[in-house]
Amino acid sequence: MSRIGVFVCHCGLNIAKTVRVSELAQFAATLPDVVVAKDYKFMCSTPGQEMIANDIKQHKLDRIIVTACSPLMHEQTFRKVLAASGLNQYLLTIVNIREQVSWVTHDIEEGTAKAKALLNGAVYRARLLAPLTSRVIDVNPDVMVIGAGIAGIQAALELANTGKKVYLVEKNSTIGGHMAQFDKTFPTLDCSACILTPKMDSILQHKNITMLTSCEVSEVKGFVGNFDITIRQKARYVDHGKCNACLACTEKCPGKGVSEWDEGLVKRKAIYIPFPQAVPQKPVIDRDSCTFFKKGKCRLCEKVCEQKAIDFDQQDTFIQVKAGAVILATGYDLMDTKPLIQYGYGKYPGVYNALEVERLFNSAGPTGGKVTMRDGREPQAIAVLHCIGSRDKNNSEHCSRVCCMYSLKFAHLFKEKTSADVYQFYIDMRAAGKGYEEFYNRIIGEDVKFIRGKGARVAQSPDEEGRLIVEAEDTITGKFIKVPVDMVVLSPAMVPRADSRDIARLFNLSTDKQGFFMERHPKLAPLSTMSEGIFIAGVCQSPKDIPDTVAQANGAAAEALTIVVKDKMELEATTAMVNPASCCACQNCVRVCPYGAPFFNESKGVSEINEALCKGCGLCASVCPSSAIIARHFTNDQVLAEMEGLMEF
Amino acid sequence: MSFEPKILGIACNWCTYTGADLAGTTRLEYPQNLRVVRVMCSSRINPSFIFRAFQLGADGVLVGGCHPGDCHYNTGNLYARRRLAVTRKILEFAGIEPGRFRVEWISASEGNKFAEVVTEFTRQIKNLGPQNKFKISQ
Amino acid sequence: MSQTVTPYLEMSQAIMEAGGEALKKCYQCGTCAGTCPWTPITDFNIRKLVRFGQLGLDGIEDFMWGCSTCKFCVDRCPRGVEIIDVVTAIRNVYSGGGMLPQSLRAFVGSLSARGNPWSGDQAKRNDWAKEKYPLYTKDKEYLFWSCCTVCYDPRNTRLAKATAELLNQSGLSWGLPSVDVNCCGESLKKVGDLELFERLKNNNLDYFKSNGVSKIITVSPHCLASFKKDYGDDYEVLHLSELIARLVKEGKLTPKKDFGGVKVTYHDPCYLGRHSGVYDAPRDVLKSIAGLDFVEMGRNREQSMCCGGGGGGLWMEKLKGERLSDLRIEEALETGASVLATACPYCITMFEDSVRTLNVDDRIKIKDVTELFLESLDVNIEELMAGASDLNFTCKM
Amino acid sequence: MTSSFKSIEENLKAEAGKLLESGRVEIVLAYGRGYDENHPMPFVAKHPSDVANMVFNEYCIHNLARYLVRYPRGTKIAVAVKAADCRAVIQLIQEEKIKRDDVVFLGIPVYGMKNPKTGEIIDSKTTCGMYNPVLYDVLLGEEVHGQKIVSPYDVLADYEAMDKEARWAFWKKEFDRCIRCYACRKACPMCYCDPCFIDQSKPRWGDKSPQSHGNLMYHLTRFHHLAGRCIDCGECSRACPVDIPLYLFHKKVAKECEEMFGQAAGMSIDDKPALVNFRVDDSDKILE
Repeated sequence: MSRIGVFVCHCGLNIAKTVRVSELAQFAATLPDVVVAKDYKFMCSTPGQEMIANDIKQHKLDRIIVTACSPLMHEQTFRKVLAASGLNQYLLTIVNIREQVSWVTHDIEEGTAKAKALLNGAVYRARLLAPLTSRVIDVNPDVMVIGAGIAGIQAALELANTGKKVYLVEKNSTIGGHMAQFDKTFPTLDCSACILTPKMDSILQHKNITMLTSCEVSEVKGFVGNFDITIRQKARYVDHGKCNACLACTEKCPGKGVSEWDEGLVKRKAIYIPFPQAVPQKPVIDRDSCTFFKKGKCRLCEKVCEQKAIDFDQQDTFIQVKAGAVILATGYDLMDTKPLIQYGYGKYPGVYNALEVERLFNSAGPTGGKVTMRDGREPQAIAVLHCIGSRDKNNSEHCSRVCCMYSLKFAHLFKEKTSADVYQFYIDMRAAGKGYEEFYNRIIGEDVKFIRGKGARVAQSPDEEGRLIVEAEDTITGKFIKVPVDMVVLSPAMVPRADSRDIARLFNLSTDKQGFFMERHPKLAPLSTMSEGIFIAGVCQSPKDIPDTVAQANGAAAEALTIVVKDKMELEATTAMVNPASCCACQNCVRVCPYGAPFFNESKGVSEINEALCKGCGLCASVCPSSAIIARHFTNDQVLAEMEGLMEF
Repeated sequence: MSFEPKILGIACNWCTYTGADLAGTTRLEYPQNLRVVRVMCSSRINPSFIFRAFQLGADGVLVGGCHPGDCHYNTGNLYARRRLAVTRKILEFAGIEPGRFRVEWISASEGNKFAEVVTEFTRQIKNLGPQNKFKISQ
Repeated sequence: MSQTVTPYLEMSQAIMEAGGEALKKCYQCGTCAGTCPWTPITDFNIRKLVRFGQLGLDGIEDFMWGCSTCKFCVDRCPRGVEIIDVVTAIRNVYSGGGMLPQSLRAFVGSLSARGNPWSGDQAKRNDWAKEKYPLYTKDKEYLFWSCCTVCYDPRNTRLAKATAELLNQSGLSWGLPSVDVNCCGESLKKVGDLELFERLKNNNLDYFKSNGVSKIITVSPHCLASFKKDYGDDYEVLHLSELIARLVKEGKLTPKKDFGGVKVTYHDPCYLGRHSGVYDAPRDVLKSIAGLDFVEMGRNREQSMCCGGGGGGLWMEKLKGERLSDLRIEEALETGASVLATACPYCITMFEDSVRTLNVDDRIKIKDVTELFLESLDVNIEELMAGASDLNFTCKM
Repeated sequence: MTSSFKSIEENLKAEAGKLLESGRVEIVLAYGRGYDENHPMPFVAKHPSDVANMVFNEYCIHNLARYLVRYPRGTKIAVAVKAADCRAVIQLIQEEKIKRDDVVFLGIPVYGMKNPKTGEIIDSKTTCGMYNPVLYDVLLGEEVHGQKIVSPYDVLADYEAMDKEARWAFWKKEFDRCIRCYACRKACPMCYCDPCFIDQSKPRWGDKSPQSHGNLMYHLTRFHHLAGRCIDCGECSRACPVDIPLYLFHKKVAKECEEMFGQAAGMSIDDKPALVNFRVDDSDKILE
């Protein structure tokens, strides 16, 4: 016989508006084994919690049912109340009558009836709840940060400064990410390299940070506190241990490859560093453009290298890394605007996308900072087209947040570096950050022409050779406007990395429609995810500017710290166990478990479950024909009892 | 009084249950015939739960899980897809209208899909009328 | 017109109830007006029209007739607003109050009295066929839906005859509809008279049902789009060019005559291309003809320029310099082509007009893909086409 | 009949004798004399001398695979297997209940077996309808070819065509007659769970007494437990004292599994049982 306490919450009016809470409490009192049935305005408030604690002691309750909001909201809160009053925290059931009843109906009859049915089910289930002790495991103190753009760099530094060991994994041959490609940053027009390279350098110098460039994650095992991650170190054909970065090899190399760093605007050598301040400042060889790999001869760089650091038969290697928490900061790509044929990107040489223009401005870029077009001319008239692919049902429905601001920055830089007229085709000028509106006013002051109308088409000018015509509707005058320009800059949508879905699958995250990682809660937990111990920061979660990215990076570092700062960790106790008496050795459980928790004990002839690896999904319990596996807290009889209770009314 | 069906919902905690909560926070309305049991993964659902649900008098059973590839436990729902498909075929061959048992993949961000599915499924069950084949009459 | 306006929300509510529901999704970004081929050459502005619809402002009547429903804006709208439905709804709400322009009054009157827009005698619908071709009966596989324009308009009866002849040559079992069918109503619906459209539609549906029609071939993309979108989805509807392309590929029809290098360019009718997604079939048919030197215009396929005939445009007066068909003819001439091929009777009519008003009819001929294909089958054209003329009704000569 | 029952019996005895003498196997599972000629019984030979009372005729319908799991793991066993029985052994190997090299397959190609109860010829209406064993170490007769191949699922046609109410009435009548003697479970080589789920009380999946909803839960869950594993040998139906046509339901589930997962039970030892396996691109259609 159990002594059940039922506590019904009004949640102010949220529940009480469409569920007769006091009637519900009286109904609860009539159910068998219910000793105490009360309703109160705010169960999750301190007086509410104290009421439960007192009733437990006073009435010696051994099961608690809280009928309030979703268990995903306050199950932990009430578990702590039980633990504090000496009752095992798993002897608790939450009945969700807010999100799934009162908020989804206006009919108080319907709401109350459904609440009664749910409560009845909970009472059936509560009777069969068993006390569980959650297990404690040790936590690996290190943290892994994936992606070394400004978000990854910032998070790695914050963590390393607290004394924690950080593994910073970067797919590219240098850290820095897209920010290192920019010349200036809005709104302060700080030189991007000036504020970023010191941080990149402190990453290089920091004793707690292991930098793993040209690396990708290939496999993830384990769970929060004990991740076991396999990193694939791609072959660089240069032994960075020996290389002293004299870069003699890069002068001699005849190989010609398209420079990804300069967005394909210029060629680069086969053995190269992406940009002068690259960290590590040691070259890598690109197989596809190296004449040795292509035709089997050359090896000039090897001859020139005094350190004998060139090694053509280097293979990909795998590094095993253990970590207690992981921060994903994989950043973004710009949408490929070639499919939008109306803008002629890829067809007309005068059409550029934003990152290409960033490289044009950059003094380490292909044109040394001079704004010259692909055919060498300096543009006299430039049009910047906003919202290309963004805010567009047919491409990316989201607003990419930063294009208005960097388009304004472009306008300023064009005005500063050329004598060109600059036109901005925009829908809404979104300048909502600190100092952003002031920056917008400053740009207006610099005589930039703003046309409120989305760019509709870019066509070749029929009469002037090599010039383009931007067609749009100036919605303010309602006139169809054709603006002859030399250069068109597209501000494309920010979209997640092409492989963001594979990384999400590796770390067990879900993504939204576009492929941005899904946070645990959009407002209250934007940096954590549904997977314990995996955190996200920066644009991989959704488009944002550098200040927000840095803030998120610090936040993610703090959240990761909450895990690795403790050396022990309490794990959910709702794992599974095998009742050897009923096990018929069919080994179904061993075959299905995604975590390899069950194993077959040959000597005893039965299966057993390694509870450290078990995550409590219950798959083995449902494939076990003789129901020998008990999925704690969701056992067969608990689920069957709850179903019976739900169907009784 | 028109026939008000009793529908049992079994929802996976990470996706469909969270989606149901989202339907609540965005104040979408849907009929209240559904009573939801929360399990950690759609793969926790033992086929015998479904047979027992119909025996307990459920007029319809709705199972909700994560989209294939989204499962919090990697492959849970991929096994569940096969097991629940076989359950469906057994129910159908035994004589239960196929419309009474339905499996839907609803992710944590698809609050509106959850509301639509529940509304449409409730209407479908109302048309099929009460289920008294498996039902154990007390 | 005073500069002060007050929102008249009952009007915008009426527009939304008449099918313009999507206008509330529009955030006035101007892409539609920037894309619309009419904005550069007329004072019509689709974004402004939707804006007036959003707030029910008066003064909307002046420019609600400029749209030829070419669907360019719908394809590009970042909010996915079904702009054509909004235009149709606005016209429905306002044309109720006698706001119909003068030139459309005859068009609507003829449709409601005679079931065709050309004031042709209903009984004479099949006279172009001179009893040479079979009527549709239950046992036949295909119904060749002869659009009113190819039945009554002398220039376009050539299309009807060419199609009929091709169907015979292909050996398919087909038949013509009887005279008690009427116009598919596509243009009528876009002009806004939804009630009359329903009546015409139901009359046709009764004919289809009582005769067990399942497969329909249309020569006009307007009938094609209307049957596919508004007539329910239990009919398999094909445009003639799709059927010919398939027959050529299956080897049932093979062009014989060599055209000796005549340069031909192709204009994608909006209702065949953007509305129905058929781009390649007509091109395959043209390219299957030996000696036909095919050349594409600058604005082709999804970016094809509208001829101006849609949405009632065929029956409306356009000032000189405000006619898209003129611009399209100039674009065709630039390719050096001597034949402008297309696949829609409306486009044929508009282009035949423009070719004469620009008096370049000696430098470029207007041909339907069907006519060209028939010529390549060395059928005796003159004898077949006796009675048809080069000029159509609306010719100004 | 290419090789007569007699010649198969001779070969069986010879092979069994050789295996026992060489010590290659500890026991041989075959058929022995029953209380009369028409009712042979499963027979276990441990010494070469036992081979004498082995017998083989058209009534040896038992599926000897079910005895393999009753010996301690690792015992070397030779087993006489007809076409269906051989698939059962393969399925047991797939489920790692026995190891391939612990078993010697004595394959028997055969047709024209008779059901001892009714005397009718057993054909693809109540079994998988295969003539030759899928896998064997020794073949005790010539392979049977040229026989009419009838799909084992044709018999389902008119049951599938039945409307739902009629089919429910049919199965309710059948399941109500079940007396819960569990002979079907005993006869089935795949049912090696001890205790079976229906025998348990925590949770009580179904009533123990033989009335409709307890029977329903038992049979439906068993059909699910055998999905993708049942090799359609028909033993359960032949063993049923009240003749419930269980083979129909098993055939239907086997047919659906084959269609949905593209894999029949027990056809190859490297297959993985269908319901403990998945394909990422299993189509969602199977759920509609």
